[in-house]
Amino acid sequence: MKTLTIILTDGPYISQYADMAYKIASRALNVFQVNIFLYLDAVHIPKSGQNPSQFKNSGRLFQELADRGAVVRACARCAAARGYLAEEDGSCPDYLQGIKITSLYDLAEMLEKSDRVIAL
Amino acid sequence: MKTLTIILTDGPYISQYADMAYKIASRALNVFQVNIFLYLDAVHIPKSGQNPSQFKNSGRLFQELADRGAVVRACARCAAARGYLAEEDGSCPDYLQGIKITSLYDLAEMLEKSDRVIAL
Amino acid sequence: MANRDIFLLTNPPQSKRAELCLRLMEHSEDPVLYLAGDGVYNLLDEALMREWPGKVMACNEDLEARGLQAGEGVRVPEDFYQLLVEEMVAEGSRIYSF
Amino acid sequence: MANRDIFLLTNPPQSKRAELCLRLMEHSEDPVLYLAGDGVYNLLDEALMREWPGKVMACNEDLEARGLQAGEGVRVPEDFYQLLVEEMVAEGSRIYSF
Amino acid sequence: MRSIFYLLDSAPYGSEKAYGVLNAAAVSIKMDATLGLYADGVYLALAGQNSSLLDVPNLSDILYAYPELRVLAHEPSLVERGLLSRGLVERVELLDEEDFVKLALAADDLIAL
Amino acid sequence: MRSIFYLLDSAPYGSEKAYGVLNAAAVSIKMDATLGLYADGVYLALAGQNSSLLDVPNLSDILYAYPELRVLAHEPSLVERGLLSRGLVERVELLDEEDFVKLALAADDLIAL
Repeated sequence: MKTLTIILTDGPYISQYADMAYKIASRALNVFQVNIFLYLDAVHIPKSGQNPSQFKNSGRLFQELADRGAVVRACARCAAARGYLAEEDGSCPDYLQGIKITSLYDLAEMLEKSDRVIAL
Repeated sequence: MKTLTIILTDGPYISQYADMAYKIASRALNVFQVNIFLYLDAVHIPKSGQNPSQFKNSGRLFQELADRGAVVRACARCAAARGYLAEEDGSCPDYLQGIKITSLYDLAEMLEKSDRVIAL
Repeated sequence: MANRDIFLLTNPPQSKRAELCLRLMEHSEDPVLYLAGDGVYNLLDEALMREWPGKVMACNEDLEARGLQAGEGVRVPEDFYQLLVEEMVAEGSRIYSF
Repeated sequence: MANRDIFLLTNPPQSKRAELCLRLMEHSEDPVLYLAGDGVYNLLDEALMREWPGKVMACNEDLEARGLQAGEGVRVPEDFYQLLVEEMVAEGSRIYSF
Repeated sequence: MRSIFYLLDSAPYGSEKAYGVLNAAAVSIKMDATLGLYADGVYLALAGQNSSLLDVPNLSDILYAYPELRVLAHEPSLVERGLLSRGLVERVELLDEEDFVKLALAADDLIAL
Repeated sequence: MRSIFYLLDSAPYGSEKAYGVLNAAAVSIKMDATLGLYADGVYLALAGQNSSLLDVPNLSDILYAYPELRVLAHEPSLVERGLLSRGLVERVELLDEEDFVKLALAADDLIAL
């Protein structure tokens, strides 16, 4: 199976990119191994407790992708700066389950093993 | 005393605007009543637990402004969408002390009573 | 479909990203342009669209939200993202996103 | 200093914000331009800076970070933001930020 | 009465900016509030928006919901984007460069988010 | 070896994008990594950056810290911004439109953050 990596840099709601990434990833999961790397402001996407009144809940969409087998990882430097601190296993008490915080070196590894890369 | 209102729309670290707003507000507090309205992604600024390794801690800068008398308020719709839920008194367990969540109508009230307005 | 270059454009006309995307397309041997998000505003440039007959796909929900219609030669697939994924998984394809 | 229009520009040249800022300045009777953040890149347009002798202030820390120097006629105050606040508090001044 | 000129210069739907500016303008209608569409902001003037499939609020409906809000569009921005020949939201007044700039300068506050 | 072309099209310091792109390129040097400066990204090529007063990392120092990284600048973007006559970071290779576009297309992945 080919691997697709999606890199995101925007947080939820501020732009359409989180929604677009969800739409791509949810279809890609049928034919690709899907990695999603949350970089810069995108580390806000997995925050728990999101309650948008007019938009789809981005956090839940990404949790669904993780549940379906996508590897969703957030940049440790960006996350720590923004107040998301990782436990030893990369999980974060502020994050929805299944999405972990990891070093930027993991992005390089994802890229090395990817057949297709999309930055949104 | 004149009143200055600063409106922010970017989160911390992603741009220089939070820092600039701090620099303006910290000097303005000597001669203005200062209001700061955190809108869209700027509702991330007061998140507790920020630990940037290479930048100044934005959360702490804004808490300092609040301690010095600035009225710092975050938009309720934007905050709820992003996972910051307000208690009845507008405080938020995820937020640094002294910064409250409020309705967008409070922005209109701030503007009505302001002598100068800066959007960054 | 071998060696197809897929250009996913999500930025409006006149943006630096849209300009670069279109210039890269001109250097590609087998390009296809996927317009989503604010990228669908590029459909307003009808001359541009005529340059790439049958090579432009537009995302229906993004078109409708913005009050746009696709002109001649532009395809509006029922499931834009499904088609995008199918093209991406094809052997030899490349994806460029702007 | 009465009725002074203060233009705080934080966007680089060629941006829509910078363009609009400069056009508004031309319609102002007593403008002063404060360049901070990426706005200091506007100093590279020396012809533009010569149009507003003594009317342009640039933020020192933003200049130095970006490897820029202020040319003739551009003031680099020791505390840019202190001066900005002093101008803002003056009776009759207005602030426009881009 | 305090007058506020809200400047929108980014395209609707792709970012939350347009929705944010519209909401801010909507709560400001007790003041003398104007919304100025400029650069990519003029795309908001396109008629026939239907955001139900995208599952987000219809932004042109917000314009109709607040008739107190004056809505201006910068005509040169419309021309540059090929919008002048298109159907436009009726609420929108077209202004040339000179008038647009003058109104933006004349308000007590100019707010570009 | 996988080749990656990182495109930077926003100005350094005003946003975190430049820092983000540089860090991503830095961790990619085991692959064949190129950083392409385009549009406002070419401001990163200005010599003499000193960010100590701004209290943020010096971004041009990062270019020197990773000599494995190939750094290209799009010459027309430099010209448009009046930078061609300025002192530039020595690490940066200038490329014309044609060569810049060809290299961007040739890499296995083009990443514009």
